[in-house]
Amino acid sequence: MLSTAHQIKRGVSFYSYQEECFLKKMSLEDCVSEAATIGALGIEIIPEQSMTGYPDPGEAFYRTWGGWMEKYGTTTVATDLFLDTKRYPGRVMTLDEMTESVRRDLDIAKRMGAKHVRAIINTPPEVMEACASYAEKLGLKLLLEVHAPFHYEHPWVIRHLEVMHRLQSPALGFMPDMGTFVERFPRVMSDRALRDGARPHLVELAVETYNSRGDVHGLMDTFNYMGANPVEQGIARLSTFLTWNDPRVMLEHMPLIHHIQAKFYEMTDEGTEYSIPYDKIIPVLIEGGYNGYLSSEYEGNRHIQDIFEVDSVEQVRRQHRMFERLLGEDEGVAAGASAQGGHSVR
Amino acid sequence: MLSTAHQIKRGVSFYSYQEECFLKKMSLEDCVSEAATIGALGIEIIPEQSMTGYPDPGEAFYRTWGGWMEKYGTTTVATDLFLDTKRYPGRVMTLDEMTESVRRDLDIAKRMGAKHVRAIINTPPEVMEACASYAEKLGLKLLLEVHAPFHYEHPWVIRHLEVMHRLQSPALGFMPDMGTFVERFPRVMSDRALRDGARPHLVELAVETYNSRGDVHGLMDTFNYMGANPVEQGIARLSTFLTWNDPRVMLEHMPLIHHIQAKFYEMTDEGTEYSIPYDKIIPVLIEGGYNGYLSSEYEGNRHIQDIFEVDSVEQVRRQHRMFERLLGEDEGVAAGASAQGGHSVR
Amino acid sequence: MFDKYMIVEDTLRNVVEGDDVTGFQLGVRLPYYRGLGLSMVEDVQVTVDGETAPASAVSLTVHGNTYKLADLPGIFDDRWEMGEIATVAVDKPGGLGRGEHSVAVRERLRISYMPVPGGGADQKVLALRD
Amino acid sequence: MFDKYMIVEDTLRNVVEGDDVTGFQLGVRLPYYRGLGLSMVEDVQVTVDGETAPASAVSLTVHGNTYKLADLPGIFDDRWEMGEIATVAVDKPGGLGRGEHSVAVRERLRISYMPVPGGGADQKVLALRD
Ligand SMILES: [Mn+2]
Ligand SMILES: [Mn+2]
Repeated sequence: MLSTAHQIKRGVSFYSYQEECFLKKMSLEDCVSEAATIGALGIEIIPEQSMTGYPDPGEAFYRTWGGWMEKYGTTTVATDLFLDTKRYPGRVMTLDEMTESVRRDLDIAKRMGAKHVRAIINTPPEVMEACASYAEKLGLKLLLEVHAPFHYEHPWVIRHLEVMHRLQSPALGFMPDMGTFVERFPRVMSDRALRDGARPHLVELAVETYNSRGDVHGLMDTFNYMGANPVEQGIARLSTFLTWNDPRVMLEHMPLIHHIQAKFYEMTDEGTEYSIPYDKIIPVLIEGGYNGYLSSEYEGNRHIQDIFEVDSVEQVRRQHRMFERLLGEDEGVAAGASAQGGHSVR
Repeated sequence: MLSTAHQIKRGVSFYSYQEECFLKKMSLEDCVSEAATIGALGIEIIPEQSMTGYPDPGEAFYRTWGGWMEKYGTTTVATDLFLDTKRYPGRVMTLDEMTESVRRDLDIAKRMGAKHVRAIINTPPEVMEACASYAEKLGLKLLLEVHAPFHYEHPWVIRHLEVMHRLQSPALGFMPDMGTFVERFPRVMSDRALRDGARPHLVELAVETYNSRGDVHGLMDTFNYMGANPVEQGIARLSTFLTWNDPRVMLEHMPLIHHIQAKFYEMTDEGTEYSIPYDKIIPVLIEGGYNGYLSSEYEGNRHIQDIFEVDSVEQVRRQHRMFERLLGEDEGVAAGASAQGGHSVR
Repeated sequence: MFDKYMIVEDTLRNVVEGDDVTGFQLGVRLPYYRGLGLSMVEDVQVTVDGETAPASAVSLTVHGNTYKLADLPGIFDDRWEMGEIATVAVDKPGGLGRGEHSVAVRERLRISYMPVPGGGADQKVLALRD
Repeated sequence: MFDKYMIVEDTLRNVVEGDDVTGFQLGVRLPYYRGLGLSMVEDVQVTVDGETAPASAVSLTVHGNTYKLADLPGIFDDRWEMGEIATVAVDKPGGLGRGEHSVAVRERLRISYMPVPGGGADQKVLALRD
């Protein structure tokens, strides 16, 4: 059995299946079915991606969705909202317009049966504040996704923290994206740069600088002075979008963390993520008493689609086998018992 | 007398008088004369700024220059070279062309009687290597200017360090610009942004983020999401060009440091630099046994010229009164003795 | 992220009105992992055999609704779905000649969380279909 | 850094050749703290009363040497000195009318240590001198 008790559950964001959905190789129901098959019973969905006719998909959509949840034994854990502040040409939305946009997405989340709503990083703290009581009334939590290169001491996130601490609303919090914990440069990105025409010594310099926690912001000038081509400049810029933080930074904010986006770029044949150390992340979540979902977010497709057939399903399956191992679920199975209630399908 | 013995000397780079020279309010001889007047006997000059007809000013120029040095009791300490790698449209200079350009500037330095040559930051390490023995033959040191946001762990500077450590040439080294030690956001820059239309709360956010060693690279997205205008975006970008480092980082590299550009933005009425803590810098230089020049580099003009009459001469004079204090020269004067050989004019 | 899927294979056709060939059309997708309101589709630039269509000659059809490119900034109640094959049509009397054509499409999208314009580009050789 | 000094006051004049007014000229400086080889002066754009002169109509004179704007990229043996008042001349049959004109100058410079083009812009109202 588990050496450390925990209540962490497994789920999947349909962001993960974007390649197959884009190409119509998987239907929305296929996604639900696949998630259930691997015991990823918490579903995260991006309405603007998966909901034809967003924001008004019609009554039938919601009925069908609810039916699938029942049929497959899954739960809608989270919906991801966008905030199109630049929707109107030549001007930025007013606070009222932004608030209205977020409330409409909260309504959609409610109708889908979700508990958590991802607020995209450009959502202003003033909008979070203006929507807190509305979310609370709906029984929803509006959670700012902290996505690389953002972090908890970033000036923008500091402004959000100020609002969360001042309001003390149960409806506001964070949804950390594990892409903030990239310990080494993702191989799928550096390999792609090489295929696209970056020279090996420049790719190595970017990778080494990143991996040794060097001054990645200094790479742009360095590459410029070294006569870098556009692909090489791209890899230098990319290295400033990736971040490594000690996962323990989450502990201080754990009371505000209610959902985790388990970003990954490459599950290797050995069953580990090449760049993001989940073996360091999950113990921290357990230590912090996190009791929400680990929601798979596969983002490797765009880096390999030039030469490989993307297989998001297999990648997500591998990540969940890793989760089972790190969460101690496989021990439960070995002992002939279900480690997590309801996870009979694996 | 001095509590700590040292051999640090005072000088001025004519970069400091750029406003008056640009507007022909000061001649080149005026600059020499002014430097001598304040006991800044080490002269640093930018040939491409001050030498009409560069790179071939004619024999008379060199004779006149030498005559001034004799007449005013000054010494040519350093010349500053540029490397126009993009001189030819559509392509970057070859290594041979870059080497030739640097050698020509070394020849000019030699004819002006200088000992040190500033290599501008974009000079590739390969070019430093290719010019080392030539510089050594001429009795010159070719010194890479380490200017903000560069520093000794910057990927570009690491490449230079590799060459310097491998070659062990007495002709290669560094010329640190004290603009790498900006402890607080220069007031002349934030005030200018306000005059140009930046809103106070955004300027304050940039200043506070910088001063508290926050994530200045995170300001661009933050400002973008806050609806920043171009001037405000400019102040965010500026905050990533400024750097604070502990001046003690120079100690490790002291054997390679032969000249100091004493950058400053504003000497206040109280006689201190508003943003750069020379009271912390100079003790480090003394501790490290630095025996070269502190060469004034006034760079405040561009930030105040919209509303103030720029007075570079007064600003440099103030910086030198500060240097005298921090170098203990005023104690020497108080005791009726000259603290520094030859500095009778003050 | 989906640039390589922007131009849809086997979709290049001439547009016929009555007896006249008035232009050509092809199927295109967004290079983006979600759908986008049409007011944020800033440009769909079509270049065939090196010749870029003037914006005034371009229209876009999503799920049966056709818009002139110039009108997109004002469309707030329709969107281009994720992965949806829209039809981009170009007015060009006489249309395209038979055989293969080098087709390039560049889309510029206004994505609010990005500091710079988003979008993508694709290039393929397509044979004209009947 | 010296943008505000780019356009030199009191220098706007018509250019007369024989009996004809063939254009106008004014004095301009670099907005830069050093001189620059002419091959790195990428553009000197002159706009008077809202009308931008075509590049083909512009020439630049530094210390007595006159170059067409289009020829600058190939000039490796001459430079524009720091603070030097160069003359920018614009071909325009009939020149400018008497009185005040709104003059804008934009210079683009290729500075090797900078990742993006350098240069600057200035705008002043100048009265036409005889
Ligand atoms: Mn995410
Ligand atoms: Mn300097």
